[in-house]
Amino acid sequence: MRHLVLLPVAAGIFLIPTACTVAEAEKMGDPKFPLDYHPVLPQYGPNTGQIAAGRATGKALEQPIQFSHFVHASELGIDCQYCHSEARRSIHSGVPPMQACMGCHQYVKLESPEVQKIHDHWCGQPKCTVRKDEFGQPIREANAKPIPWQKVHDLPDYVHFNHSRHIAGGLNCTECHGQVQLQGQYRLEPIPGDAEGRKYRVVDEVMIREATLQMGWCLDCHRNHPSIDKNYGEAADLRRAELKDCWTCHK
Amino acid sequence: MALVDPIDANDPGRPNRPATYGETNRDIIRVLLKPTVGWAVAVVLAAIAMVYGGWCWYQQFTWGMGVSGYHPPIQWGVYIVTFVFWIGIGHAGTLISAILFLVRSRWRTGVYRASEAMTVFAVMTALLFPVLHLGRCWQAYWFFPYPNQRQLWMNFKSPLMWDVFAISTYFTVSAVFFYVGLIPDIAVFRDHSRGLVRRVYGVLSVGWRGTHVQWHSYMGSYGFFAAFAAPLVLSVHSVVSWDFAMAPTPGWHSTIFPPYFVAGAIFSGCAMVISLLMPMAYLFDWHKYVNTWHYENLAKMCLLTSGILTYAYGMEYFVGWYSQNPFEQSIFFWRATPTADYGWAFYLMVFCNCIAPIAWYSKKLRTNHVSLFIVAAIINVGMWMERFNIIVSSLAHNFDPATWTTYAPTWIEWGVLIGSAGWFSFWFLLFSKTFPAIAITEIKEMVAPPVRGH
Amino acid sequence: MNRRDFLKALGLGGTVSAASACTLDDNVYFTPVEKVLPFVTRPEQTTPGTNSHFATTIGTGPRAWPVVSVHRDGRVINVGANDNTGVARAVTAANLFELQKHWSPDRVTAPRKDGAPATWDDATRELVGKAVAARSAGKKVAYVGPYRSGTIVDVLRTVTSGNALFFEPLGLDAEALAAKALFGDVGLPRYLLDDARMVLSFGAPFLGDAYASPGLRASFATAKSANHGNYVARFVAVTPVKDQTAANADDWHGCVPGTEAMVALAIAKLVADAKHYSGPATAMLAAANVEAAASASGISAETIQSIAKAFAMESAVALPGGINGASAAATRLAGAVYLLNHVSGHETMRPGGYRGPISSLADVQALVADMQAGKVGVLLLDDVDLVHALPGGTFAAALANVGTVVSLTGSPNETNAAAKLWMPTHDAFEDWGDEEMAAGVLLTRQPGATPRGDTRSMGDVLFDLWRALDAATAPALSWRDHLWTVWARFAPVPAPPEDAPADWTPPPVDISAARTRQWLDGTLQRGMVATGMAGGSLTVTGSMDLASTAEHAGDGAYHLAVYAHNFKLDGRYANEPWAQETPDPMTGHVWDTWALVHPETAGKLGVRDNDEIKITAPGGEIKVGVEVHPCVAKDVIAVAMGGGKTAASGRYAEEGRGANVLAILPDRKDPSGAYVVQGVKVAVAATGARANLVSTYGNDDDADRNFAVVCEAEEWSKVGDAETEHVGHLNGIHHMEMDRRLTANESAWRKQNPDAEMEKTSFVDFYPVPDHPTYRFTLTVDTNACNGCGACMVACQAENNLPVVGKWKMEKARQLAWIRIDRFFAKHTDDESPSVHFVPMMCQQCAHAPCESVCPVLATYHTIDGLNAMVYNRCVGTRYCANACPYSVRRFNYHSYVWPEPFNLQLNPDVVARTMGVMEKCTFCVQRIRRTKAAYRAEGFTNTVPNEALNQLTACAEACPSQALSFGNLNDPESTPHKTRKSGRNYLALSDINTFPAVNYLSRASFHVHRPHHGGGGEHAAASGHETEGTHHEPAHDAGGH
Amino acid sequence: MDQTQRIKAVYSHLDSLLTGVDRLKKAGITGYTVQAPLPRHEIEEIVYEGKPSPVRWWVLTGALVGITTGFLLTSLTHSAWPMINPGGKPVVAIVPFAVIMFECTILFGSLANGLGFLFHCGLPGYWLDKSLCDPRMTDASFGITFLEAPVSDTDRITKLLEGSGAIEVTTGPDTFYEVPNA
Repeated sequence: MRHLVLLPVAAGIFLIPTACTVAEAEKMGDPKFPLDYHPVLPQYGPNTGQIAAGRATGKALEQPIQFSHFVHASELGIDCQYCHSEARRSIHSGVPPMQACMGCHQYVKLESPEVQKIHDHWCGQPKCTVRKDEFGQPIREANAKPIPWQKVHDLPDYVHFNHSRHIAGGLNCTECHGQVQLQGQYRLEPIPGDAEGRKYRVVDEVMIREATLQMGWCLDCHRNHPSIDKNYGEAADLRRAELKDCWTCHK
Repeated sequence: MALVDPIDANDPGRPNRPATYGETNRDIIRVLLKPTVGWAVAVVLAAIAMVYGGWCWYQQFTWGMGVSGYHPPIQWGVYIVTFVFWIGIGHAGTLISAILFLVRSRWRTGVYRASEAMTVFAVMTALLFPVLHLGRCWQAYWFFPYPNQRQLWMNFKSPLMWDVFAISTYFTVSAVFFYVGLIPDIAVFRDHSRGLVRRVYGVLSVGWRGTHVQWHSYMGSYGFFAAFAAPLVLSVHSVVSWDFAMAPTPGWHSTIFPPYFVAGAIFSGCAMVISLLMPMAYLFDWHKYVNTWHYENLAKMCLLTSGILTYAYGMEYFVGWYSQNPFEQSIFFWRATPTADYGWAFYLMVFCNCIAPIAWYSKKLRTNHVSLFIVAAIINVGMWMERFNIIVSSLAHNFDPATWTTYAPTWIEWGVLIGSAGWFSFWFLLFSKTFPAIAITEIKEMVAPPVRGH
Repeated sequence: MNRRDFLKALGLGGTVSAASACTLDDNVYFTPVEKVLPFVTRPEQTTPGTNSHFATTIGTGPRAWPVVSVHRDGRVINVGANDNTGVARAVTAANLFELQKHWSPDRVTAPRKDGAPATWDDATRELVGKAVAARSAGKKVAYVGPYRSGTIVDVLRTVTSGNALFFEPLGLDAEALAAKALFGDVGLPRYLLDDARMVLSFGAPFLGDAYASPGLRASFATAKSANHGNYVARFVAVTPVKDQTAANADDWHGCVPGTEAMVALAIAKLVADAKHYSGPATAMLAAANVEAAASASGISAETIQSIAKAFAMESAVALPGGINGASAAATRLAGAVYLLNHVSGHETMRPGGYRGPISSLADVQALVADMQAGKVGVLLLDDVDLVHALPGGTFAAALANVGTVVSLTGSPNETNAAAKLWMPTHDAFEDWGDEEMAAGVLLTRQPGATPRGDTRSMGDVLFDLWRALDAATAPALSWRDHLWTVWARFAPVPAPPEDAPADWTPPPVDISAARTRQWLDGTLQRGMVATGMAGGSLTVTGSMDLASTAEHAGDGAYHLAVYAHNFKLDGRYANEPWAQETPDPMTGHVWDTWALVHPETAGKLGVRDNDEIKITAPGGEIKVGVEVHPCVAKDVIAVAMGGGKTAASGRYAEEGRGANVLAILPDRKDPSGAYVVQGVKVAVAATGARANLVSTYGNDDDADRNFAVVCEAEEWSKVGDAETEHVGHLNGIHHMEMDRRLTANESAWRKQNPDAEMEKTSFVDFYPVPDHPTYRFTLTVDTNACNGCGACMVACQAENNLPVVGKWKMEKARQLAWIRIDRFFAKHTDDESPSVHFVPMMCQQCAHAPCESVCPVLATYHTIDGLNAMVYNRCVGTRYCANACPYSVRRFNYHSYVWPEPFNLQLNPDVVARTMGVMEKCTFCVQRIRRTKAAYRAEGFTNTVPNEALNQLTACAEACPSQALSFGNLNDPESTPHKTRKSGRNYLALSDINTFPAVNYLSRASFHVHRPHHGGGGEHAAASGHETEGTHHEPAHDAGGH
Repeated sequence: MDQTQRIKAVYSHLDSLLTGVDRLKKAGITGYTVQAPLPRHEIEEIVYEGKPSPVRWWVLTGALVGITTGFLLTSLTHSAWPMINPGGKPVVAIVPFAVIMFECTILFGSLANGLGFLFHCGLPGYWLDKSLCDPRMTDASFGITFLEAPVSDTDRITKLLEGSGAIEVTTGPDTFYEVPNA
C-alpha cells in the first residue's frame, strides 16, 4: 500500500499547473476586447458572422405576410425586376421597399387581411388607415416598421454574390431562384366578417428555395454556363478560368 | 530427423530463457492475474494527466489558439515539437519489429512486442497533435480525400498533405502489423481464460487455430509486412522532416534533414524503449525476457545514432559556413551563441544527445540499470530539445529581422504535453496488463522444441 | 433635404440584420434564419449594397483634411482620399481616428443634465437660462476649444462676446505670436518645400499629425525625389529627440532642449551675412552669437556655420519647432526661423498659411484667472482636454468655480468630466461645416450619415444661444442654410442678361435658387470653396526681441524633452484603439508611455530596456518604462505626450494609460505668453521595478538582408528613375540580374512581339514563372518617400476589418496588421545616431510563393491576376504558410475577436470578419479590385481596368500622404509599377530566394553612403556600402553644388 | 459417399509430430490439419515442401493498385482545378506526387497483405470446427486432426498416428476441451 502515498503527491503535481492554467484561461474575459466564446460548434455560433449554406430545400419558412409570387408574377405578369429593382445595380437583389407595395396596394385589394398587414407595418400600428398627401401618395409615418421577412436565399457571410453581374450576363432569375412565379399557390376563402362576402387568397407557402446554394451548385454553372461563350467570345476560356477562381465568390 | 537448437550456446540472453513452451505461456499470462498496486497507481496517474491535458485542449478549443504562446512569426511551438517527438518515438518500435526482423537479429524477440505497442501508441499520441494544433480542428476532415459537394480536393503538393498520408499510412500499417503479430498470442490468452474474458479474447483472436495453413500464411504475410514497414518507417520521418525542409525558413531548408531526422527518431525511440521497458520489467517481473542483454543492445543502437546525429549537427554548421548563405550562417551563429535567446536550448541539446550518450561507451555503464535509465531519460529530454531547437529557434530568427522575437510556452501547452504523455502511458499500461506485451510465439521460437529423441 | 430623410430611413437597420432570437429549422446544419428588413421608402442617391462617397472635411483648424467619407447602407465605414481640392490626395491617421471616435462606445450621444438623460429642449432651456443669468449677473460666457476656423469662429466669438479660446497644447501659439509680431496680422506663413534643396527643421513634427497641415508630407516627398529636379533635398534637423519626423533627417543634430532659438538666430545671422542682407531684420539679428549658441546647444560652431553656408547657398527652407521647440524661448525660436527664411531670400516662406484664431497660453491663463475669480458663468467646453494639458491641476480647480460647465462634445475627457450639462454635438461625419485650412482654401464639411445618436449640430446649438442672448442680430436661418449662404457668396456672379439695365446688380445670394443649388452641389462634390489664395511675399513689419539664453526650470541632472505621441498626439486620440495599437514608428511601442534614453545615459542610470524609472520634475513625478534608444540626445530623457489619460477619457484610454508627462511640468509660459513644455531639468532614478512596455519591433538593423536599401543621393540625382538597362544599379547590393520575365509578362510580351524569339536570360529556374495574361497586380513602395507616419497601417485596419486585440495580447505580438512598417537603423557605432529607414512591409504576392505550396487544403494559391489569394473560410489553421513566409506578413486569428458595439457598425461589408483559427493577410484590397473590375465589366464584357483607376486602389496607397505607395498592373506599360520596376533604384525584398515578389521597392537616397565605383555609372556596384552617418561632423559640406 | 468422422492426435514432441506427418504423406493420406503453438520451419517444409504462401500475389496487386491510385488521385484532382495553382508548380507535378504515390503503394500493399492473410487463413474463423479448438495447441502441444476422415480409414490412420508417438488419439464427434486452470 506504500504506493498509495503517491496519490497525494500526484495530486499536488497536477494541482499547481492546473491553477496556473486556470489563471491563464481567466484572462480571456476582457470586456474591452471581447472574444467570442464557442461552447459547442464555433463556426456556426451567433455573432461569428458565419452561417452554413446547404439548408435542406423544399420547406417554406413562416413569413410575416402571405405574399404570393404566383399571383404577381404569373397571373399579373409583373416582371421580377419591377419590384426587385436593385438586382441590376447592386450586389443585393433588393427586397422591395414597402413604398413599392404601397404603390399599388393603396388602391387595390384593400379588403384583404394580408394587404391590411402591409398597411399596419406602414403605419407602425395595427388597424390603421393610410394617410395620403395632396398628390394622393401615401404619407410615411414616423414609426413605420419594415416587414421582417425571413431570409430564404441566404448565403454565408464569407460569400460575395453580385446580382448585377449575373443579370448583366443575361441569366434568368429562375436559374438560381427556381420557378418562383409558380410558388405561392393559393386557395380562395371568404374574408371573415366581410359584408360583401368577398374572398381573399390564402397562400400556404410563400417562398421555397429550390436550389441548395451550396458551393458545388454554384460551380456547376461557373464551370461552363452558356452565357460565358455568348458574352466573352474569344476570351471565354480566360473568363471560365476566372470564374472558377476562389475569389470570384469568396471574400 | 536432426533438430538443431536455433539458439546460440554463447548467447548472453540464454541463461534467462524459459525451458519449455508451457513455461513461456505461464510466465507471460501471470501478468494478467492480479492488478498490482504499482500498475494501478500508474494508470491513475496517467488518467489524471490525460484528463488534465484534455481540459487544456478544451480551453484551447473554446478560446482559440491564443491560449498558447504562439505568435508571428513563431507559429509552431510545443505542439509540433511534441508531435515530431512522438512520431520519432514510434520509429524505434518499427525498426525493432521490422528491420531487425528482416536482418534476423535475435535480441529483438524479447522487446519487439512492447516496442511495437509503443510505436502504435506513440503514433496514436502523435496523431493528436496535427489535429490539436490546428486553428480550426473541427475542420480537420478537410485533410482527407473524399468526394464532396464543394467539388474541392486538397493540395497534394503540400508537405503537410504528404504528412497526412505518411502518418496515416504509418499508423494503419503499424497497427495492422502489430495486430497480425498479436493474433496467435491472443489465441494463447483465449485458451487460458474462461467465460466472458475468453469470449472477448476469442473475438480478438479472430479464430486463430494455429493450423499449418495459418502459420504458412502468417509467416509469408509477416515477412511482407516487415518488408513494407521498413521503407515506410524511413519515409515517414523523411516526410516529417520535409514539413520543415520544404519551407525556405533558414535553419529548416536543408537537404540533410531526412537522414538526420530518421537517425534522430531511432535514437530517441531506442532510448524511450529503455526508459519504458525497464520500469515495466521491474513492475511485472519480466527480467527473464527483458534484461540487460536487450538494454545493452538498445544502448548500442543509441550510440550509433548518437554518432550520426552529432555528425549531422556538425554538418549543419559546416554547410552553413561553406554555403556562404547569410541567412543560414546567421541562424546557426545565433543558435550557438550561449547568450542568445535559445542558446541554453542548443547546449542542452548538445549535452543530451552528443555528450551524455558517451557514457555508454563504457561497458560497465552500459550494463548498469541505473545509468542506463538516467542516460536514456536524458536522451529523451535532449531529443525533445532538438525539435524545439529546430522549430522554435529557426522561426524566431526568420528572414525579416524586424520580426525577430521569442517564444515562451504557456501552461496550456505544457498541459497538453503532459496530457499526451498521460494518453500514451494510459494506453500502454492498459495494453501491457491485458495483452501479451512479450511476444509469446516468438519467445517459443527461441526455446528448444520438445524432442523425444530417437 | 432629401438626403437627410434617406439617412433616417437607412437608420432603420439597413437591409439585412441578423435576428437576435434565432429560430432553427430542421436542416442539416445548425443554421440560424436571418431576417431581411426592406426599406420603408427607398432612399435617393444611393443603392443598397454599394458604397456612397461624400466629399467632406475631417479635423479642425490647420489639421483639416479634405477627404471623402465612405458610406454603406447608412453607416460611415471608411475615409477615403479626396482628389478634387488640390490640397492633398491622402488620408492621414488622425482622420481615421476621428472615424473610430465616431463609433466609439464611450461617446455620449444624447444630452444629459446632472448625470441624467435629458431632452434637447430641456438642455437648451437650461443652457439659455444659465447664459442669460450669467450675462445679467455680469459674468462671462466663455468657450474653450481646439483650433477652429471658418464660419463657426465668428459665431463662437459673437455668442461668447469674444471669450472664445482656441487652444491646443501642441505649440502653434508661439508661431502665431511670432508671426503676428513680425509680419502683422497675416496668419501663419506657408512653407514651400517642393523646390527646396535643403529643409532645415528645428523640431516641428511636420511629417506627422501633430503639426500636420495636409500637403506637407507630399511636398517633402517631392523635394526628396530626384525625379522632381536633378537634386535630392537634404533634410537637417536640430532638435533633441529624433522623433518620426526628425528620423527622416539626413543630418540630425541633437541639441540641448530649449537652445534651438539660439542656434536658429545664429544661423540666421550667418545667412544674413553671407547674403549681405540689409533690411528691417538687421537690428534683431544683432543678438545672435554663434559661440554662445554652440556652447549652450552642444552643437559645434563649425556645424552651425556649415549649416548656414549650405542654407545660404541654395534654395532652402527652415521650419520652426512646433511642440518640440516649445521652450521658454518658443516665440523667439519661431521668430528666428522666420527671419532665417526672410534673410535667405529664397522666398520659400510665403503668406497664406493657417489664419484662424490661435489662442496663447496667456489667454488661457487669463481665462483660468477669471474662472477662479468666479467671473465665468457658463463655460462651453469643446474637444480639448485642458485638465490633462495644463500643469498643476490649475484648470481642474478653476472649473469648480464656474457656474455651469457645458460639454459641447460627446467625447469624454478629464475636463468635461466636470460638465453638468452635456450637449453633445455632431462630429465631423454628421455635421455641416467648413474649415479654412489655409488662407483662401475653405474646405467644406457635409454629413453623409444620419447622426449616430441624439446629437445636434454645434452651429444650431450656438444659434439657439445667440437667439436667446441677442435676438436682434441672431441669424434666422438654420446652421446649414447659414453656411450655404456664406459659401454662396463665392459663387460666380451670373452674367447680366442681355437686356440688363446699366445699373444692373447681381441678385442677392439666394440658396434656394436653382443656379445656386447647382453651384452648391458642385462645391460639395469638390469639397472646397476657393476664396482667393494669398499671394506676394511676407514683409517684416514689426520687430521682437530675439535674444535668448538657455533657460531651464528645475535642477535635475537630466533634460526632459517632451514630444507629441505619433498617434495619440497630445492625448486627444488616447481613447481610440487604433491610435493606441498602431506601433510607434520609432520604437514600436503600443498602449503605454515610455521614456527614450540614450544608451550612454542608460548606462549612467544603470537601466536596461523596460526598466522603470522615476522622473522627478518641479511639478511632480511620474514613473515610466525605459526604451534605450540611440535617437535621442545624451542626457536627455524624452517622454511622449498623450499618456496618463484616465478612465474619464474612456475605456481604451485607461487600458493604454501610461503616464502624463505634462502633469509634472512647472507652471510657466514664455515671455510672449506661449505654451511651454521644454527646457525642464529633471532628476531621474531607476525604481528597480520592471515596466510593462510592449514593442512590436524586432532587430534594430536589417542584418545585411537588403530590406532597407540605400542609394547615393548624388548618383540618383544624375539619372533619376528613368528606365535603365541595369535595374537596381544605384542600390549597390549584389543580387542576381533582374529576370526579364519579372519586368514584362510573357504572354503580354508575346502579344506585342508575335514573331520574336524569347530572349534567353541567364536565369534558369526549375518551374517557370506563372503566366498572367491580363493583370499582374503590383505595388511600388518608394522607401525614399515613406516617412513612417503610419497612415497606411490605420487605413488598412479600417478597410479590412482588422480587430484591435488589446495590450496583453499585444504582449504576445498578436497584432493583426496586414501592413506593417519595419523601422531599421543603419549600422552605427555606439557613439553616433543611426540613419533611420522605414520600410512598409505587406504581402509581396510572390509568383513562387512559399506559403502557397505548403497549404494542405488549397486555402491559399496564386491567382491568374498575380495575387496570392487567401480564402479565409477554407483555412483550417495549420499556420504552415506563416512559417514558410519569408516576409512574416501573414497574420493569424488566435481568437474570434468581437467588435464591442457600436464599433461593429464600422465594419466593411465587402470583407468578411475572420473567426478564430484562420490565417489572414494583405491581398491588395481584393474587394476593391473586384469592385473596380465589375464596374468596368459593366461597360463591356472584356474591358480591362485602366491604370488611372488602379493607381491608388488599395487602402494603403490611397491613404499614403507622401504618395510612397502606388498600385498598378505590371503588364500595363503605362503603370507606375511597370516603370519603377525598371529603374535604377528598384529592388525586391529577398530577391535572392526566388520568390518573385510582386512588390517593388525603391531604395532610399542617402547622403552618407559612399561606394567605390567600378567602370561606368551603370555597372553593378558590387561592394555593398553601409550608411556611415556622422551626425556630428561636417554634415553639410556636400549639400550644395551638385 | 463414405461416412466421415474426426480423428485427432495430440503430440507433445515436435519430432514425433514430424514423424506422423511424414508417415501420413508416405501413406498417401490427405485431409489432415497440423496444429502447432508456434511456426516451425520443419512443419512448413514437410507440408508445403518449400512452396511460398500465395499471400504475395495479394501484396503485389495491392501495391500496384496503390501506386495507380496515388497517381490518379493526385493528378486528376489537381487537373480539375488547373487555375488554382499554388507556388508556381505545374498542375501535374510528379515530384511532390511521388510521395503520395509511395505512401499509397505501402498502404494498399499492406492492407492487401492483411486481407490476403485473413483470406488464406480462413479468418475470421469463429465457425471453425470445434475439434481444432484445443488449448493445448496454443500451449505446448502439437496436433494432427482429420476433420473428415473416411470411416473406413479410421483404423489405419489411428494406428499410424499412435505409432508415430502421439500421446493421445481420439475419434468421433466434436471434442471440446475445458480450459485448464491457468
